[in-house]
Amino acid sequence: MAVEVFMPKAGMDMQEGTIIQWLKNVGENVEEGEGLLEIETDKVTMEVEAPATGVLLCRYFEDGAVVPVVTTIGYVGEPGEAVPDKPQLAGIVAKTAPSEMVETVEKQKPVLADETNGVKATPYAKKMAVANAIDLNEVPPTGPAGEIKGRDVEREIAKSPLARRIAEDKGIDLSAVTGSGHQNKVMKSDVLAKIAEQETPGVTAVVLNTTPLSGMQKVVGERMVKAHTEIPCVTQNTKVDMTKLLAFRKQINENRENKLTINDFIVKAVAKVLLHDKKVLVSLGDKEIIHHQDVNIGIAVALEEGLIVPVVKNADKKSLEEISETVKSLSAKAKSGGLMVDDYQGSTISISNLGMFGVHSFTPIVNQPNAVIIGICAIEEELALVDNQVENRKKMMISLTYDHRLVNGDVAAKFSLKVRDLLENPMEILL
Amino acid sequence: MKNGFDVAVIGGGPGGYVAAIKASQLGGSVVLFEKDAVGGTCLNRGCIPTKTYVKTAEYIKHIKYAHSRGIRIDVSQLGVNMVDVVANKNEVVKKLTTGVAGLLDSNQVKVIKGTATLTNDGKVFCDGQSYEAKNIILAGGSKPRVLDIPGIKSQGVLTSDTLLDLEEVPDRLVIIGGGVIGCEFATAFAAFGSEVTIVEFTDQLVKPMGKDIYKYLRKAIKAQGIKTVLNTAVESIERSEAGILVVKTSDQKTIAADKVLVATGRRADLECLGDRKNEIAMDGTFVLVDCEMRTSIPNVFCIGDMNGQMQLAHAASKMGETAAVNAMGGNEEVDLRHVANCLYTLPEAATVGLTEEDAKKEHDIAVGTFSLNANGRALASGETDGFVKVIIEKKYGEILGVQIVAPVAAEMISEAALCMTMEITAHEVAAMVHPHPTYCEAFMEACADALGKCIHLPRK
Amino acid sequence: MPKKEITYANAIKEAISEEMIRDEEVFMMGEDIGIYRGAFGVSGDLVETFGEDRIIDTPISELGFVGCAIGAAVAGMRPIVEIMFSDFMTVCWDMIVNQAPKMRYMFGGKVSVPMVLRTASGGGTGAAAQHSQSLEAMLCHVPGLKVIVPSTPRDAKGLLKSAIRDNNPVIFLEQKLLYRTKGMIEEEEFTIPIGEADIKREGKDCTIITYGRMVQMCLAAAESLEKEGIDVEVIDLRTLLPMDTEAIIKSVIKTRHALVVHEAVKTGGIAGEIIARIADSEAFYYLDAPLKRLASEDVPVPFCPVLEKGILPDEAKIIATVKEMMA
Amino acid sequence: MKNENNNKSKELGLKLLKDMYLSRKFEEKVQHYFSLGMIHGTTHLSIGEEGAAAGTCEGLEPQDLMYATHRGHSQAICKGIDINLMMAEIFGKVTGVCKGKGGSMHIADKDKGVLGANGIVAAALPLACGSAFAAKRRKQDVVTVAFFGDGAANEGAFHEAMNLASAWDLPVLFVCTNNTYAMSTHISKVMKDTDIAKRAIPYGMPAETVDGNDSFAVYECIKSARDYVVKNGPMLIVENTYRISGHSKSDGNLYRTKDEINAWKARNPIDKMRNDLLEANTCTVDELDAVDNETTELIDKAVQFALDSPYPELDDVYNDVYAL
Repeated sequence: MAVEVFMPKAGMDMQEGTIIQWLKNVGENVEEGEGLLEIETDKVTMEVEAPATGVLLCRYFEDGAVVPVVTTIGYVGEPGEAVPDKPQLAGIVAKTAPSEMVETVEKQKPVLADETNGVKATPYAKKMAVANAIDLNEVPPTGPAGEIKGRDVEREIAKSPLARRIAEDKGIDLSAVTGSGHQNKVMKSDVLAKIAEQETPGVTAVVLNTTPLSGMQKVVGERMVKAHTEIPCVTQNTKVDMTKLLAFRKQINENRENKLTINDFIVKAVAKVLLHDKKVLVSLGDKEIIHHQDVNIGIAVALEEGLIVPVVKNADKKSLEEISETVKSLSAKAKSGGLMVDDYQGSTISISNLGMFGVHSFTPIVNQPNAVIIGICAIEEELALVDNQVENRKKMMISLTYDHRLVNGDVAAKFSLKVRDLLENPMEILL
Repeated sequence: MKNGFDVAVIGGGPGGYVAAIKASQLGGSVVLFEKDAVGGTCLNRGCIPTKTYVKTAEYIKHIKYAHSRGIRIDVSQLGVNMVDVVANKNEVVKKLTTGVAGLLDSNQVKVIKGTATLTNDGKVFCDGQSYEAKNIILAGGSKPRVLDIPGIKSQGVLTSDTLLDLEEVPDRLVIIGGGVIGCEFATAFAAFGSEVTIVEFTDQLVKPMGKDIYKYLRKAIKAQGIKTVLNTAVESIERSEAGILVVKTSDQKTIAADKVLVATGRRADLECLGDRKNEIAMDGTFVLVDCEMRTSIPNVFCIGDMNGQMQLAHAASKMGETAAVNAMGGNEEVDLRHVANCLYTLPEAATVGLTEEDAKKEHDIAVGTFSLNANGRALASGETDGFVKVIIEKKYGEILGVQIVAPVAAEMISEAALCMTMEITAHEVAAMVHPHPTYCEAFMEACADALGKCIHLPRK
Repeated sequence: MPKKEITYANAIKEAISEEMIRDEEVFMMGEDIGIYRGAFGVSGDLVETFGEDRIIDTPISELGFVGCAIGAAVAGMRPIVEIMFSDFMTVCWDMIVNQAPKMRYMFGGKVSVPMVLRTASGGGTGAAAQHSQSLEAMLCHVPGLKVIVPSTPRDAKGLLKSAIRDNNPVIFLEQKLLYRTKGMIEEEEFTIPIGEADIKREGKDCTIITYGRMVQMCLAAAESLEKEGIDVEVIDLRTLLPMDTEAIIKSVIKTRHALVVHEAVKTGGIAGEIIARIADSEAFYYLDAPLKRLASEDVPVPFCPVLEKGILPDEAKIIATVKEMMA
Repeated sequence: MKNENNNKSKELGLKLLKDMYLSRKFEEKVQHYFSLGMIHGTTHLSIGEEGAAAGTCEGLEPQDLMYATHRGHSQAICKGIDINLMMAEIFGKVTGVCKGKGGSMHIADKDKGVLGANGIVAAALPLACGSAFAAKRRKQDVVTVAFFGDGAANEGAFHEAMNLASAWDLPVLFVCTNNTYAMSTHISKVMKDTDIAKRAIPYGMPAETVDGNDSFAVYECIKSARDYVVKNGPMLIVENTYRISGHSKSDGNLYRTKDEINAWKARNPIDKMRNDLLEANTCTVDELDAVDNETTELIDKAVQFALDSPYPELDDVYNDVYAL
């Protein structure tokens, strides 16, 4: 079988070679490895050896021809063997040449619109101009090289003076605010919406109005966050049958001028339980648990400007009446702003009453450094079986939230039960 | 489609005709129904007629005071010929209504005269014929509220509509209601020579404009010889055989009058609701609409006095424009926060935004005032009664409200309203150069005062 | 967190010491690093602690011992090799450029070269043209290397520990003038990831991107500029290769201005690379002034202290450039 | 006794012959496909030098490490690298021993102890010191061979590595494949004294010179040298041989005569081994031809494997720049 003679690729950069001279004529015998022709590259002159033993069957190119590499230039084989008419790419090359690995680079579209072309402006200025449909030709430049700077375009962006003042104050980038006014003019509501959006990502709500946080709101807020994040808290809800207590209270109040509230009874009941059971009167010190002697009950009072917790001191030593008076005077003081520091410091436990708002149950936030806060909920009517008779009973939830680092579940539960038992047997409260 | 329109507008007042023209400008085919004359209460029986009267009163006032400026004039015979006053008013009204009709015509709005009502099949019925429209804008306007008082229907008890046709000057005129209408008529008729008494149920006149306005107004009214009886209701009106009207008040006093004007407000004229009266959602005695002026019936809009949002002609026009845009497929909302209130007495009063009392409730405010006593133009004009008061939000200087009493308060208030709409703050106003001498300088000075940097006020 | 004060040099020594205790395969070789304690005293008493088997004095034969370190790394050890002055890297350039960073790639991922090459870099010492150069840009041009220039004792320690644990050849450029500077570091063990820039100062008006001993200078300039109402953000790249491009882009988008400061000469310096990265990123559209760089003059480092100081960026030049950009 | 020896040498002889045939035929195929433009870059053939490679590698233990030269095909093959993977590598295929990223000049396979052919003359010598350093520290029975050519002996790296290895008694075997040409430059033009073995003297290490075309002799020499090195430290072996092929494919052979080439062709290591084995009656012609034919088949298969293998994906370009 005839063997092809081809222009060899002799070097990594060789593209073509020149045939200097054939050393053999067609029909002449050649031996494998014998010089067949001389070629010249741009670097060297070299001999192409016969690829096989036989006769030179044909020569496609003659002396002086410039031939691309890997092109067949002749054949060696048995006399009379058929060969192709024309030179071609050496057989195997045509079949297996590596496909071109061309990296396709996506053409990037120019981002900036044409109208900014030809104007000397910083990229940022151009970006803002495009975003806000501002013709840079109309913008007076103030840059040191006579270029339009971001600030120059910013000046052109329609925004109400009020919106600008608020944005400056709040550090809002006005170029990022979409205007809702005439021709996208940025208005106050747009800036406020942006602020709200930044504060609560994902939600855009138009702010109707903002009211500054009062000092008290700030303090209360900070303390709540601290308590909420620091304290591993658990809430236990206990249902109390208040039917008897309500009747009892009605009876007592009948001839009284200063009516006793349900809250007074609850405070007294809690105080009474605490007289003997002080396990929940604890606080966390730096390295120790502090056990308190005094039964000082904080009563959460909601004020317009925040929450304050005046303290009924030594509640365990006070009569129901004294407690009632103390609570009344403290909340009056709280509401009129007349509380003294001493009035709201030193609590060892707290009570928060949301019963008047119909709350069924809730998780109050522990009033640090207390370990426990008792949430008092609404009294609700409930049908209950009493001595096999369906009766309408008045039931109320007590939500006891406690710092689990200081108080264990059983301690808290027992405490709740004692409070419940007292409230369900109201005579006991007074005994 | 026969009789089919893109928009049908019922009522040709300042809300309705504006809506019709706007809808037409937006490419709609529009029909407008008007039972009387186009222009509505405003042109025919309200704003414009009263302003002609007030202007006449102003002439009288100037003439009276002319001598103090060195003009030699005999005012002993000064008086009005009421027939001519009415004729003059009618001429003005006619010019304006003709103008409106021309506008409607040039905008190819089909105007149908007659009382139109809604029918259950979603069409508009008028004068025996049904009209179809993709959208309907109700602009039926209002009519004077007449209290249910014994004797209120007596002869000589008039409403603002009928008082305007009175061709004589009553010697004694009792006005029930100290609102804008009451005060404006009081001003006019006091100047014409009537002895005017205003009986007001609340503790102040034009209550919605706030205390500051009232404080000035009270003085001005008094100076014009108008009596005011506050905190007083009218219990009955009796007509004596001599034709004298006796107004009995809640404090058991009686006031004699030749004519009584009932100016106790205006209520929505719901006649055009027709068959759909029970279908449409109401807000009290007004038609309930959203801020796009849509009623509870999807393709029916309602504007102006009918929806009770703001009973002012200019507010009605704005609502009409918005309703027309939305009826034509747009999506606009009416913003009435910065619509000014004007009172055409002598001097005028005008307000926009919040009063000090209201602003205080929600904002940390600063207040600036500037009296016309210190305004060059006012001094030169001998018109120093008045002031400009600006209420701003302290932090950013946002203008929350402006109250003005001045000879041209109604003209001046637009600058304030513009500032508020454009969110121009007191800082910019104070920094802007105002021409001198003008009344408008007072606004600039008041803004500067609110910021604590007024040049023309003694240091506080 | 309890902190202690330490010099840059000792922080480096601590890192080496901790890693040598942690991993038996870690050893260090270099010229005069044993009993002499290294030309800059960095190795201290390491030779007493770990013995001459692990703190190995070499002949003055950088090509030989750096090659040796690479061979040991290929065989699985974790050599740290010290080249006394970074200028001397050029005599073993073959090892640093052709061998260490290329082997893994050429061999189809079958070998790795976990070697750290520590060397003292930079000028300011009057050591003149052959002992003062900052050649980091040349190194950053060689894929396969990682290049670190720490600016503080804490960064030096944390990054060197990461470098020793890294499975790639890491060039750790220590700045001569920083060796005696002090800073706070944790008592506890810590590492700092390679490839993360550190924002040494936050600001909103202008970003200065820098590294090495220029960091302190830029921070000082930022303090002065603050008084003039210009709030400068200073990014310490810490690792030059791979570079924390994201941190740069983010900052420039925020401040709209970027200045690069380095001690190395300007032409062909890293600043050019950083500026190119900004220019072909989204940050380009946020630029509100031309990008600027401050670098040494394009001259060999002169001996005379007046001249040497003159060619370097300094606080005044930084301030002036930032002000010019903000004009 | 003699029979045993004979058997042993027969086994060894056939193994050496097989290695040399594989190397020779491998490179002939490389040459062919390079000429066809199907192999990129450049290749440095070691035709004629197979004896040195085969003898050296056969004298080592499997765990020994080796750094090859840029003319290292035969060195890698004789160290036992998979020829299919190596051929695929040279074709730049993803199946290549270096995933197509190294090519002819950077054949490596750590599992076979081939720590890479190196494109930089003499660079391997310091690297070999490092591997030897590690082995010595770990007290392993491992010798590292650094192949280099006569040209490399003039590099600084050669001297630095020789110094380090001897100073630290590292188990490095420096093997110089002396083919007398550094590219086209004859050794006599660039060395006053061409006895490279003498260069061991100042470094205080032993040296030996051996006929690189006699793979038996090379084998014996290396075997004893390995024993010495693993116990005592470095040694230099100079294996004299000849590069029949040009330096690279673009070599016009203008610097040497055809006669010179033909003379070396006549005493090429493969023919020498065949003759030696026949003369000593160790093997029959059939046995030798069987090796010839077997290796032809193996190489054909390797070529087919390479041709059938795909090129790497462009995405792969970022892999292996860094280790995790």
